[in-house]
Amino acid sequence: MRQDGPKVGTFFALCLLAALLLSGCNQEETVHKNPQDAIRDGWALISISDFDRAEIAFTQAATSSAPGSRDALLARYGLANAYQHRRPAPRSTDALKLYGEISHEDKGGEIGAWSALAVARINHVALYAVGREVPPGSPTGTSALPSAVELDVIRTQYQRVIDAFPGTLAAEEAAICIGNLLIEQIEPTRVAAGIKFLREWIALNAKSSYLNNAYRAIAVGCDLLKDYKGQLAALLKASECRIDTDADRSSEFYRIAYVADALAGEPDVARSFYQRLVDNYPTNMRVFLCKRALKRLPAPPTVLLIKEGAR
Amino acid sequence: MKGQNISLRQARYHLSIYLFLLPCALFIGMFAYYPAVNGIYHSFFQWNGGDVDRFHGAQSYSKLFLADTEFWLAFKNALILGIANIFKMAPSIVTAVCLHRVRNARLQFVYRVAFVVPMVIPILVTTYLWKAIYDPSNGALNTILQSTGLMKALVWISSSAAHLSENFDPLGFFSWLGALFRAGENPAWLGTPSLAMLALILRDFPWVGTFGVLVYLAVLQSIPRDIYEAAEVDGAGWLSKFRYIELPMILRQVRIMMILVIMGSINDAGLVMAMFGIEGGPGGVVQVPALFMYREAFQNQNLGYACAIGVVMFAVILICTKLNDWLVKPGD
Amino acid sequence: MKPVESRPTGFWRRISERFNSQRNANGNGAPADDGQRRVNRIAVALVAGTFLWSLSHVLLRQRIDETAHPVLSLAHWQLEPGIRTGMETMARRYNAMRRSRGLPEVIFKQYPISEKAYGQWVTTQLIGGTAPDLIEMGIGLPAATWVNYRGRYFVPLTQEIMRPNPYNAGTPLENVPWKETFLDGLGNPISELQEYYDIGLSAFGQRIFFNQALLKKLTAKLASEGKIPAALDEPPGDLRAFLKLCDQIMELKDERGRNYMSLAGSKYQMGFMVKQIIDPLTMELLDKVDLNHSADASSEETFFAARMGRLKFSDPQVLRIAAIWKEIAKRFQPGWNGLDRNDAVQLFVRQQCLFFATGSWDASTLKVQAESSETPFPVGIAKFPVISPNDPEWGEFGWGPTYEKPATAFPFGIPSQSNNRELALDFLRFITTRENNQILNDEIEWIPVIKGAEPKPLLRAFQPTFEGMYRGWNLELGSRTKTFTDQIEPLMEIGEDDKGRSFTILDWAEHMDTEWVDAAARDFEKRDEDERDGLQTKNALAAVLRAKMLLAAPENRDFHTRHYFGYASVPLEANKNIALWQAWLRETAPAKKGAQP
Amino acid sequence: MKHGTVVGVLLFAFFPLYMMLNISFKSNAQYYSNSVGVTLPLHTENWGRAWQIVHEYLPNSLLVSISSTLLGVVGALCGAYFFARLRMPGARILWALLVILLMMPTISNLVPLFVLLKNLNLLNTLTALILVGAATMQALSIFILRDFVANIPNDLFEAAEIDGASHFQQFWNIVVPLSGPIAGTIAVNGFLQSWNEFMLGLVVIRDTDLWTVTIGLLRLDGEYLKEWGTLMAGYCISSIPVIILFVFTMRLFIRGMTEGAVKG
Repeated sequence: MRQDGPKVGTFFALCLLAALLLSGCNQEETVHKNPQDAIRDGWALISISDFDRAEIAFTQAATSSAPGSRDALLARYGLANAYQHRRPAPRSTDALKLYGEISHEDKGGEIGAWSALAVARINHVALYAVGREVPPGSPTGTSALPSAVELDVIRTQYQRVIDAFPGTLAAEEAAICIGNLLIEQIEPTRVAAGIKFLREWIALNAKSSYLNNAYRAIAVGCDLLKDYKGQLAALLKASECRIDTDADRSSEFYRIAYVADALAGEPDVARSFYQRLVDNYPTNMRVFLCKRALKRLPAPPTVLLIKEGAR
Repeated sequence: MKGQNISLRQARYHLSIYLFLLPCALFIGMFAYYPAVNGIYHSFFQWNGGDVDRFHGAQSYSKLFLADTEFWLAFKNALILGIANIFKMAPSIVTAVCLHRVRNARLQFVYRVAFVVPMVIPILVTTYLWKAIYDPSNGALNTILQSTGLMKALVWISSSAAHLSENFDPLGFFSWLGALFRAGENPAWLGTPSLAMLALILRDFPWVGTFGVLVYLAVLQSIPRDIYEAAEVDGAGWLSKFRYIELPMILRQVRIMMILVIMGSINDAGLVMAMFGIEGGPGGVVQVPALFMYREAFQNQNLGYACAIGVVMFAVILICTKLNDWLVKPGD
Repeated sequence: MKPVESRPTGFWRRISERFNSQRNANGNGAPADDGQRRVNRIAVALVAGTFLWSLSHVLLRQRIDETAHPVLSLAHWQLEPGIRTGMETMARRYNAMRRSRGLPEVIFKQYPISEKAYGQWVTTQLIGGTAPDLIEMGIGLPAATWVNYRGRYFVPLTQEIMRPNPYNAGTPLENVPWKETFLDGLGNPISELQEYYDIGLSAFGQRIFFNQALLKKLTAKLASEGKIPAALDEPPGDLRAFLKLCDQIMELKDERGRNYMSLAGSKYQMGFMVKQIIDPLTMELLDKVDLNHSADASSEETFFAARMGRLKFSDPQVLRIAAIWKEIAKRFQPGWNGLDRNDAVQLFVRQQCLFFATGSWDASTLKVQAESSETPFPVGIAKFPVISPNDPEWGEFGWGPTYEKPATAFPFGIPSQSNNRELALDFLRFITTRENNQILNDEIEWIPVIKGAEPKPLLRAFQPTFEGMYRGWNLELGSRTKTFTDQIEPLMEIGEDDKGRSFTILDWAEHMDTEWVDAAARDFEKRDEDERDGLQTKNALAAVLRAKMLLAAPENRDFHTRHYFGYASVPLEANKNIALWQAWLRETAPAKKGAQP
Repeated sequence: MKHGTVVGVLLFAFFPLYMMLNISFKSNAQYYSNSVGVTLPLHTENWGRAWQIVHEYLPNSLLVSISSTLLGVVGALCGAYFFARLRMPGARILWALLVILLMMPTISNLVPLFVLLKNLNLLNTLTALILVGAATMQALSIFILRDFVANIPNDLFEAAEIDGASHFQQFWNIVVPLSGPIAGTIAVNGFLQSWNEFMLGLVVIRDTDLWTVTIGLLRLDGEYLKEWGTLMAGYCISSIPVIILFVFTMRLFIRGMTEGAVKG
């Protein structure tokens, strides 16, 4: 017991060391047999935001799959996603680089298209990052919004996706992005341009799965321009060509009914949609308002939502 | 007294003594300093503890100093509490002195034993108890006040204070006092904004902290008996003995206790939270800085901001203790 | 430590001499040295003994090995025994089902966490990435914080709840979307996120509980004095009449000469009064607040409406509501807002007060306490009084009852960090079949939430109202606003401030118009940042769905495609929402500084 | 007069203890009807019920508190020796750091600590509570111990050095035996601390069979049906070990207090 001091010291040193070692070996490695499984696991891991292991999985898949094969592309696409989405510190530059490569290798192909879109998307979203240092001229602080110039750059990037990958889903999504990008600038001429763009696009792609999104965007645009008839029309179209028909649509119905009722002056449309809401969602809280409205119609609502007061 | 100074040159003969630092250094370093330093580091970040960890310089601090007036108001409450707590140290001192003057050794021993036992009561229990005592309709306090007629006295004080306040009212003190107690009304100690702080201060009457008593007692023990005898020969009375013999002895402990008390009143959110809830009472009349910090950390998940608040609070405490050192000179 | 004798070396003797002499110096009243050491020996032995005992106890405690079976852990703040056992029953049934299907049994771990610490607990676990697989949501943190957590840490279940619950196969609910098997179709998605995250396991409703015997007695007394026509069996349903009765009761004295109290009051109770009576009166405000025509006032919309000056708390319309608010507060006993739930229960059980506003979760426990009190009494349950359309001054608010959204009770969410989310989801599906939900709630004595399941007789009184008013504002944008309202409302309710000066409704309105808006601006800053950070998360989720679509085998590809398009619009429109907010912010920037984030 | 004061104060000090004990024998009905006075019949089954809940947690609490206290005291003693025995280079700064630690608000440190424990793989282990408990003891303990050690007459050490005793021998043969009492004080204080600690335990410990008594008692503290009797009984039971500890180390404790505190 003479050497008490050092004993105590070493004891703690050891136990803490042990703890550290233990902490090292708490992540078991998973070895995958074929690339497909690795890729699936990778995405599963991304979805539980375990990005380290996701990267490992995708890298394994990339190495184990034949170069140039679809698997190889998917694997690297996954890897790029892992880079892009990791929190708290996304590896955006790596992601951009990898996406760029993929979009070059897979010319005109599906994955290439998504990668190209991802590039534009990353740059687009980056403009809305918190505490982004903003170029002079635009309002400062977290309330800063991207300037028209910056957004135009993004717009060309989206446009490139449309041109380089015709006929892909990604291209269609890119079009929607352009429409939204114009409308989200609030400034009337831009909004009008956005609406025009989308209407033309719809004319060309009447079959697209993105019609719903397109019309939703138009609706918002018309709302901003106080073109309530247009808004109503768009809303109606949007609800017609909705793909996930089994979703909860009570608020959608109500919005249509309300716009028709209070803003566009279409009592019949209003009545039908109030009624639809009451019939389809009897326990929804809005039923109360709908029934009040139904009693009142066709008389216009007493208190109009004073949009002028808003903007 | 201290160990002698060791110069660097001599140090090599004593290097082994640094090993003694190892255990506590490991403990403190790992589990006390790392989190604390980590906190200071993160006070310059926008940090939610998880997936948001963004450096944004001293923004937290500037926001805290410029925008957050309520935080500084919380310090006002802490100040009131602190001052009150300092006065609340007196009973402990008195008790200690009385205990010290108990001549019979056995009896004194028994007393001291008795003083230690209540330390085991968990704070949760005392909180329940005091909430029950303060209950307006069935609480012990109001019952006592009513039955002893003290309530009438209080009401009288209030009303006369109200009268006074009409022509002379420093810091609105009298008007405050004037509004406290009304005839035929049970004061709601925890519910009335004007009473809440008072209730918080009155809590734990008679404010005899066991630890404090024992510490003072410890010092008093070391006063040689002959001094007292000498004093008695000079015909020193109860008070003068205290003034000239005992007080100077314990002054240093008083100072230490004072520091602890000040720290407590700034750092402790638990008591207020338990008595008044997270918002710090009606109108937030009793919210203390620590409460503010707690809310930022665990309600608003602004951990970075909370860390900044922590740093500021620490700075304030540091200043207070320095002031204290400088105001209250050690007795010896 | 070593006894002194055993070390007779040179320096030690000197030490022990010094030691003793020093001790004798100030040893007054101190016990003798050997006695000292005896005590020490016993103490040491004792400590060592207990230490070894507990150590062995801890080490030898055998623990189920968790490697063999999947583990499902769930956390909630329901400490009452009924709930724990109820959940255990569910676990047993689930495992039985799995056995019958030849699946490995699941080890269940239940973490009942005290309400006091729940918020902190959840926060730390989510941040630390150690959250259990199922978390009960909604308490211990401001609602806005829970919204933020949902978006940040939880899995949106919107897609899942639209598909039928497989465990309903062979029941009338077969092929009904899971969502629609709930009493109220799970209500609306979280308005800020437009996604569903919670699966409620029980239906809650709030009612006014009352002491039947006492009501009869007191009203009889009043009737004999001719103050009211006849004795009552239950409280009047009209608000004005109800308040009048409260006043009359508060004038009566009990045998001990104390005035009776009408409504048992505490912060907790006031919450229900505001939620059930006051908030619905604000419905007309929707016209000013509901900027996106969703008929649902989100906290952001309220903030903007207030900044735009469309919603002014000093408007006569709002002041009239606040007046009613204060009228109700007056019926609580003095000092109510310093009390918490338990004090109110005490008043009710001691029969000092007549009415007790609380929720269905209390029904059984309150009944038990009433019957076990020294003079047992029957507990009645009545709906909250409503304003009648032809009320002299409040007639404008007389639109009938309050909408009740029952299925949001006892809600569980699945953290995205959980490693077996599928299992968690499967378990949720399992316990929300009509049969299981019935069994679970019967054991807890709560109200089942699945269509067709029957509540216990006592709980029949809680049949929810599906058509009624609901609130037209949402004053809780984040912890700043919550704290502010929690601080300011009591002042208005009891009508005095920290200096004892009177604090009127107008004062309240004034504070709300200025300081609430400032606080909201601070909270909004955070909402905006969350929204911007959320862009990343939304894109990530979309990417995952897209990947499912890319990887899907041809046969179920279009299913995954639908799945993707169900969500695609969310990230696409997200930055538009941010832009819109900012546009509004700029347009509505008030002249005074400070409010501008 | 002085007796009067002392006894009066003692009465107040014991009142909570009495209430705790008193309520622990009440049914809710009795508690509501008369909470202060003694009511018959005594509901001893409260204690039974409380014991049912507490007994499984008791070993955990004891293990944690005792071991953290022991580790803490050892660490603190060593530290105190370092600071008191000689003024080594750097000691001054280290001391300042130590004192500063006393003043740091700790609320926001919970999360970093939690993350640290996670990285150390100590989550859901009693070890975590033990280590952190020992660590939290250090600052104040060293603060008190240093003055005590510094007060051991220097010639003892000199004598030892003359006999060629190493620092460890000096520590082991002089400081340890002499500091019995004050060490006792520190020990009991530390024990109380880690015995009553619950927030960290609640956050760190997941499995209910590893809970400490304090956390276990929160479970009794249900919101909707509060069994006051059982709750208080639980608190009584949980404070019994501490009282026993006091009874046996009381002399240590009180003398320790005096010795240590003389120089604050």
